[in-house]
Amino acid sequence: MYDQTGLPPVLEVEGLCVGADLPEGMKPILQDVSFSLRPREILSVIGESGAGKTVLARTLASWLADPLKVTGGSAKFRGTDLIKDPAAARKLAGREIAYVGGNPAGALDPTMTVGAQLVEKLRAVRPEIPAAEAKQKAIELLDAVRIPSAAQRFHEYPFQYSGGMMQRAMIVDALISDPALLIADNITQPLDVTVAAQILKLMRDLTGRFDTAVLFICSSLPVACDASDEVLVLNKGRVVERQVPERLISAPQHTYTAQLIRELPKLWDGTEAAPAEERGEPRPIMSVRGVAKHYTAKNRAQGGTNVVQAVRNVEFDVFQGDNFGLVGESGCGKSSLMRLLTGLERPDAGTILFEGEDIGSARPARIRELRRKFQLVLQDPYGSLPPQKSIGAILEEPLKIHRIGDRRERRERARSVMSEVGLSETLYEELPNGLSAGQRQRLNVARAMTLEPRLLIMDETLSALDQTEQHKMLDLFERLQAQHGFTYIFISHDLAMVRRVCSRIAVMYLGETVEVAPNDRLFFDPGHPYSRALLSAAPTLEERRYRPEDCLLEGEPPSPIDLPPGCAFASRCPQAFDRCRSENPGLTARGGRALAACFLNPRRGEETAQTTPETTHA
Amino acid sequence: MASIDTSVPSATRRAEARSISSRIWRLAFASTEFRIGLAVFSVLLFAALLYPELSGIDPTKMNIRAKMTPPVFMGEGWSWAHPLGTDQLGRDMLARSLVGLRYSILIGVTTTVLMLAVGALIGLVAGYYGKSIDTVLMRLTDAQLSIPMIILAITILGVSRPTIPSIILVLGLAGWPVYARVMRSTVMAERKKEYVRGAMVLGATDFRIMFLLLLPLVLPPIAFVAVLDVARMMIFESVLGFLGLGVQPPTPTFGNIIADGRKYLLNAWWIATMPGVFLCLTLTSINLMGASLERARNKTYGGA
Amino acid sequence: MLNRRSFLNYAAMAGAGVALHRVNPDFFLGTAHAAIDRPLVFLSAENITGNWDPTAHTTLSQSNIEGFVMGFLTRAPMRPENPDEVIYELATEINELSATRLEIKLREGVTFHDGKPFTSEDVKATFVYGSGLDRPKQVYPGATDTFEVETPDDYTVIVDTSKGGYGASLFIFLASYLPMLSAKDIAEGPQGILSQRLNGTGPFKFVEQRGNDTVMEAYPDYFKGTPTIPGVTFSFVGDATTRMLSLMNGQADVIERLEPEQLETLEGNDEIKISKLVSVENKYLWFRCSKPPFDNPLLRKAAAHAIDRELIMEVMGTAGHASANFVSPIKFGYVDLDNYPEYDPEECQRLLAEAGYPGGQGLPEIEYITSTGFYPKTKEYGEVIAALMQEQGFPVTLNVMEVAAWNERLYDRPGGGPGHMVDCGWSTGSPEPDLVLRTHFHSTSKRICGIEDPEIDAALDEERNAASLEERQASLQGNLMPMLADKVPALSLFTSVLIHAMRADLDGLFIYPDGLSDASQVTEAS
Amino acid sequence: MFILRFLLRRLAQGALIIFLVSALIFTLLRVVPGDPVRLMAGGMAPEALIEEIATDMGLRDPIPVQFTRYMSGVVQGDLGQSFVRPANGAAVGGASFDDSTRSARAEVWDLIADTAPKTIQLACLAMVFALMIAIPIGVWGGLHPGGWPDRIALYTSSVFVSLPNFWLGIILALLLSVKLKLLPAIGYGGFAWTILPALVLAIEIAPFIIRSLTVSVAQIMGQNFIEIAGVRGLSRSQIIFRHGAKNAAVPLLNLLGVQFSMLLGGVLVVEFIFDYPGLGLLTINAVMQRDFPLIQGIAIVTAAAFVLINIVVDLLSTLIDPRLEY
Repeated sequence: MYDQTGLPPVLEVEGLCVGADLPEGMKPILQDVSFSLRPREILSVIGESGAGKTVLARTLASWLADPLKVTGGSAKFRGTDLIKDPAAARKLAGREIAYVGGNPAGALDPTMTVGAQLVEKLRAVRPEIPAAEAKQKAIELLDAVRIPSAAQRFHEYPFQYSGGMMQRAMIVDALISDPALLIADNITQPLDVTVAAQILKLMRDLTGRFDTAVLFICSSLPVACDASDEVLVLNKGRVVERQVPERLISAPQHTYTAQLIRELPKLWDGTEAAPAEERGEPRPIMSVRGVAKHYTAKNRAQGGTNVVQAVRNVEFDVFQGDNFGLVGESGCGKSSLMRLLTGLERPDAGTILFEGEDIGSARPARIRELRRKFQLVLQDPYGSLPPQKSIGAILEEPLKIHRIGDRRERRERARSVMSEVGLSETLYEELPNGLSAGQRQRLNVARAMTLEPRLLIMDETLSALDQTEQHKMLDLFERLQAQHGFTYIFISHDLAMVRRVCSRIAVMYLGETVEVAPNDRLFFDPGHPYSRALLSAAPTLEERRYRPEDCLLEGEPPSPIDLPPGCAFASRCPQAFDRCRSENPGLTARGGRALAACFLNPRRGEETAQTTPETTHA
Repeated sequence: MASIDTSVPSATRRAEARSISSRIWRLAFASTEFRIGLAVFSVLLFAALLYPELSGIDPTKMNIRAKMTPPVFMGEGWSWAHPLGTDQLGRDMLARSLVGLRYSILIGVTTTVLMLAVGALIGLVAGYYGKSIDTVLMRLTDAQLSIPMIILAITILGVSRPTIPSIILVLGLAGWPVYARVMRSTVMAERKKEYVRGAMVLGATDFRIMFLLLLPLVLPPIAFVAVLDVARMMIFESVLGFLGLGVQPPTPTFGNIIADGRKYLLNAWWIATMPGVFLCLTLTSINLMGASLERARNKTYGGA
Repeated sequence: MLNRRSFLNYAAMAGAGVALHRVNPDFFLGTAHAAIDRPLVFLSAENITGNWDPTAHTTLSQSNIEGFVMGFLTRAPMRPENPDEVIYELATEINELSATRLEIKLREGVTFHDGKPFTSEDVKATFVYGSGLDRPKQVYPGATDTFEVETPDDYTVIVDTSKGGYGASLFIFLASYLPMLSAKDIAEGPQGILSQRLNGTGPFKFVEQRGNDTVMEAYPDYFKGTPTIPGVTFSFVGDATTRMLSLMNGQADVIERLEPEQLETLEGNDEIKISKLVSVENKYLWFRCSKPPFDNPLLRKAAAHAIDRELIMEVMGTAGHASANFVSPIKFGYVDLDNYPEYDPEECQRLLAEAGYPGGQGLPEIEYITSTGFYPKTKEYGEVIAALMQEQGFPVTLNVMEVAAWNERLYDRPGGGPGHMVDCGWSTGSPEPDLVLRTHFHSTSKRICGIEDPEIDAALDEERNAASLEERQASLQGNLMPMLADKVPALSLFTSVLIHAMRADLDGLFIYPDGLSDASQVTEAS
Repeated sequence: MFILRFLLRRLAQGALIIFLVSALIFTLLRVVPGDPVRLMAGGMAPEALIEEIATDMGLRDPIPVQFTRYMSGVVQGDLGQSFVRPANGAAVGGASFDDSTRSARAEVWDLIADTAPKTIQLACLAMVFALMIAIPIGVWGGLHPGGWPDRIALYTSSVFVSLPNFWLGIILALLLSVKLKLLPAIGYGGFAWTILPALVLAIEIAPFIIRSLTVSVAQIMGQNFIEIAGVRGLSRSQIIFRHGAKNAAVPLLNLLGVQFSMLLGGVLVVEFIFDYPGLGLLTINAVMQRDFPLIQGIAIVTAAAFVLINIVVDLLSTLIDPRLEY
């Protein structure tokens, strides 16, 4: 694959060094980075967080902010040295060198329509193109990235786009000026697996069509291998390896790469035993029965309000000491369900029993008391900590809230949980803003732990961390569980993580639990076509049990506003038949304590979920 | 964003276990601007508190035969006895300005604190609870905002002899809605953030979240802006004096001095100008400190 | 012919200490000076009433407007060097036929602005209407039923005062202050056309009231010839500084009620000249005599002795004229009273002790109400008076109010008016002293001080009923005025000086002691 | 369609606000001392006459009765008649007790309608000047947070806010009108008369705009889409003037809406100083004369103006930034 085009390279990086100019001296970030890139080539850059991937991307996009400075080397774009001639580099930026970031949400001016900004950008870098033509090109490209009814969407505002659509729009923004080089910095990280897979596919199509070279920055090895022609491994600011994916996996040259591959969670690898369910007398700590929640949203177009069915027919039990997984894509109702489980909101129907008490109908004061026993660890390591409070104060806050202990006792407790989660006690008076994402999540966990709860709900707690950090956190969770007997609910979109830690897993789609099954059963014998689609899209280096071509369908889930009458998945299901479109299958036992909501499963009698053995304890 | 790869673990630059607020103060104090501001402000404050008493010069003592003596070096007939000259009744301008500063700071600060307190409370509640509580409170705010201040002033101050408390009340009443609005929109934005949800999950009551979590967070920037209002309120007080609704003589507030001295601007420019100079000095010194403090906060809290 | 002697006597008294500007009377027809080509802008410190009937108000600014629009039988410039000068305007001759009969010959060929010729009918109607007891500005010596007016022909008027028992000569003094109204207008009564516009024989025609501007234009048929300026715009501008700035930047031609400091500023300005004159207005400190503590004359006197009027004069500067009586020096009967209370702390302390409040101990809180924004420097000298009284032990608090609140509290009411001392001036467009003295100190009227004292009542009646001017003067100066100085129901602080400033190139503007001006001869000096 | 519903809702709320404000002011004005009849009839009028006039005018009825009568007039567009002003509109002093001879009293509505346009002209010009002063300073300060431009913005606003408007008015009039003879200062005779008062007003409001702009511009310039716009190939001027300015406009608009009542307070003094025949001068005179119907009328009209301005502000804000909830 290398050199296959025979064209001269677009980008030649030679001995590039970048450092951070700090008061205490120059701290090297990138050291002696060299590589070249040819048209139509996709080069992945991989490495753990802090390896300098983003700094590399930004250096090439002329977007280095203080205190970062290039300290040596060159980066030639078609012969122009971007380092020596910053003015020329800035002229190229946006025109020949396009950059797409990993945070599409804030990337466009919220007060202008997406279309207008695409046209604006194109005409900024290529003023010779008339407005009408620019508009036409933008719509064509929006269409090319499979944004539905692109001509209409052209006139919509960024906030009207979903995350996946925004990311695609940003790709359009980058490609609209026909750049020779596209720098894609972590573009799939915030996306759901099915969407990410679509985007990757799209990117490959487009490079072929426009002769674009792509520098693909990525923190997930499977995604990188999937996406690119070659992979560049960056470790502590140095290039340690450059290989085609197959060779990289089969014969990693560098120890770091080897470790990366080793630590990669496997979905179907039987060598590591999946966590087994508690046997014997399982006692549910939390039982969810027929829970539903809807929201009303204003309809801007026609006036009036729409009813959004965020959560419907959710059923499951979580057993004492268990690790329960709740998976699904964004918009599937996981977050709404989390708010219900934690008593932040009350369900419209159904019951949520925590140790036999209904959270859904308890008095607010009682819920506050119960909160000592179940705690939530939030997803965003940055937004979930109160700003401007010291770490010590954050940890003591729950104790103050529940009026536990005196000043000294609280301080001791805070220090002890800090050491338990692996935070240095010297950080007690510090602000969290100096902490890394992993440290912050430790802090979050520590905060949840101070009250010594029975149940911890982890809402995407690990999804913002890189693979190495995730690994360490999971070890921490295991240790804590062993020490304190916690029960965990992991809400996640990361199948690999769930596969590693959870004993039972519920799959949600459009507000419903479509499948609840033990770990092995779900991965080896999923009972719902949607589960199979998820598995097919999961990033992995293994050979897939489910081929995306068979399971993965184009498009996004239907809007939860006007749900079809039958099975919600029917519109995307390759196996859907008439009954699916008229009747909702409901969770049905399929033996081995597994349930699925699909008519394709052989019925064992007419048992419904409510009468399965696991629920009889409730 | 991801480029924060460069961030240095705080453990390496940590000051020995010192509370965050004291660190902010130290950082602010390290800046020259803060020190200049503090020096000017302290001089003004001490002068205002002590000079009239220590010097034994009675700011209400008239000496009509020495009226409109210019400040030193500023024209004919100046004397060191009256460094800033005398007013239209021969009273010492320095003593009057300093006592006036005392009253004006009292009026300006108390009024601003009053409107900040009322506005912040209403804005906080409206922004936190939203929905119908918000609608009711904000329409109430609009109603208050749409009543011209002068009409409130004549009704409230017309009832009785205008006193400093009643003037503070009038000005405070007229000013709070602005803060309610700012507060509400800030709280609404903060309310949606994860950490608020986090606090709820920990079992914090609404009261605790509003007053112990959100308030300390959103108040400082608003309070920083409010410094301008302290000055504005001092000036407003002079408008009341101008309309005959000000603090009664012989109490020398800036408002009285400016409103009375205005007539003599062409003969004795210093009478109406001195309060403005003192006002500007006070305000600039507070602003210098406020800005340094704000910068120190931003630096400490990482720009957030 | 006019009894020159009596007029002279009166005029000499009235003209004392008055400084005036006046051009050569022939000047109005002069063509030596180029006419200015835009209306004269006159800025007034006082607003007008909504009623144009000249007999319905005592508002100086409105009288000023009348000075432009209305005609008068005579005008008395009262120049110190020629105090007895009388300029005949609508009258051509005034003859005392007897002590109670006065003959006035009128100018022929004069027409009102509405076209109606001016005749003896109009004079009669004006005299009868203007002396009506229901007229707020009742300017005649007695009510309508105390005199008769005969009109032997269109240009002769005979006033007979035998019914009223006072001398007809009183009408001579009033002739200069009396705007002549049209009999046709008067016939419609007080609710009629009279209240809606001015209609006179003067040099300027009333055009309209446009917001705060009274617009007047030159009356081409003015009997002395067409005025040399096209019109006069008379505007109310409440703020003294604003008025001065207007004059300085050339937007205004004449401004009034200058404060002494403004005078200082303007005196150095070559483009501006000043007119100062003692007015008919005195400024008083009124005591509430019907309620404690100032129902006690001793305390009133003590307070009067506590006040150093020289200090107040220092504050007033050129805007005040020292006087020691209850009326202005240009009013009939004025004399510097020997027993007028002077600043005397010892006497004050003695009186306080005599009243039972040695050193002021035991006195209740005394509220001193004054206004701001209307009269010059009230707040300033209010502070001085408060400080002076406090020095003597009076627990005085000063309450400075905006004009409306002050005005509402000003007058006496059953049980005594609000506060204990009030600052107010009193000005009437006539040299008649009773318009002040009787109005304020007779128990049937007692506007502000609320005094009820039979001795004062008797003294007031005595001077009014005096048979001749000389007798009346003797009664005023020998009985009433010293009595008032002894009982001090109010303390007259000083007499206001009206200060006008105008463009230096503006010649010919004459200003009368009550503030009325005559712009008919205004020209611009070349 | 959407705008229509929004307008309907806001106008209904606005009507409620105006009703509340009217009720409040109506009540307040009737408990405040200063009998308007005393002022109408003049100080010398006897008590009996005062009572008679007051009863005739319905001023001795219970307040709710008076209010109902008044509001039913207001609904029909009748704000009543001035207590003291004649139909010719002059500001008058109370000197006559013979009220029966007053010529026809002025309609409050006419008085307001005559003066309001001049005030609107003044306010708009003041706003233009204020923006002309504040935008360069404020934006420049916002583009360099913590730097010198930021400090200059801070000091400028400190100085401006310390200048009392009546002091500044005199100084500017002396300088620009008396000394340099550039502009007329007093009264109103055309557009040129508006410039000086507008300048004084502008300096009064400018510090608040400067402060708001520095803060919001700094905040917006720190946002992701601005940062990334350069990488996308947009020029600096495009970034600042199209995206930065547009986003900063929303908080600015809101500030202007809120500062409306402050502007009115400033207009009052400035119009008085410059004898500018607008609503402010009318208000001062009405207050001085206790002309209750006029004060009420002005209060209602300004409250209505406030409501309308804020509806416009909100509408414009949503047009600029469609994320804002209608």
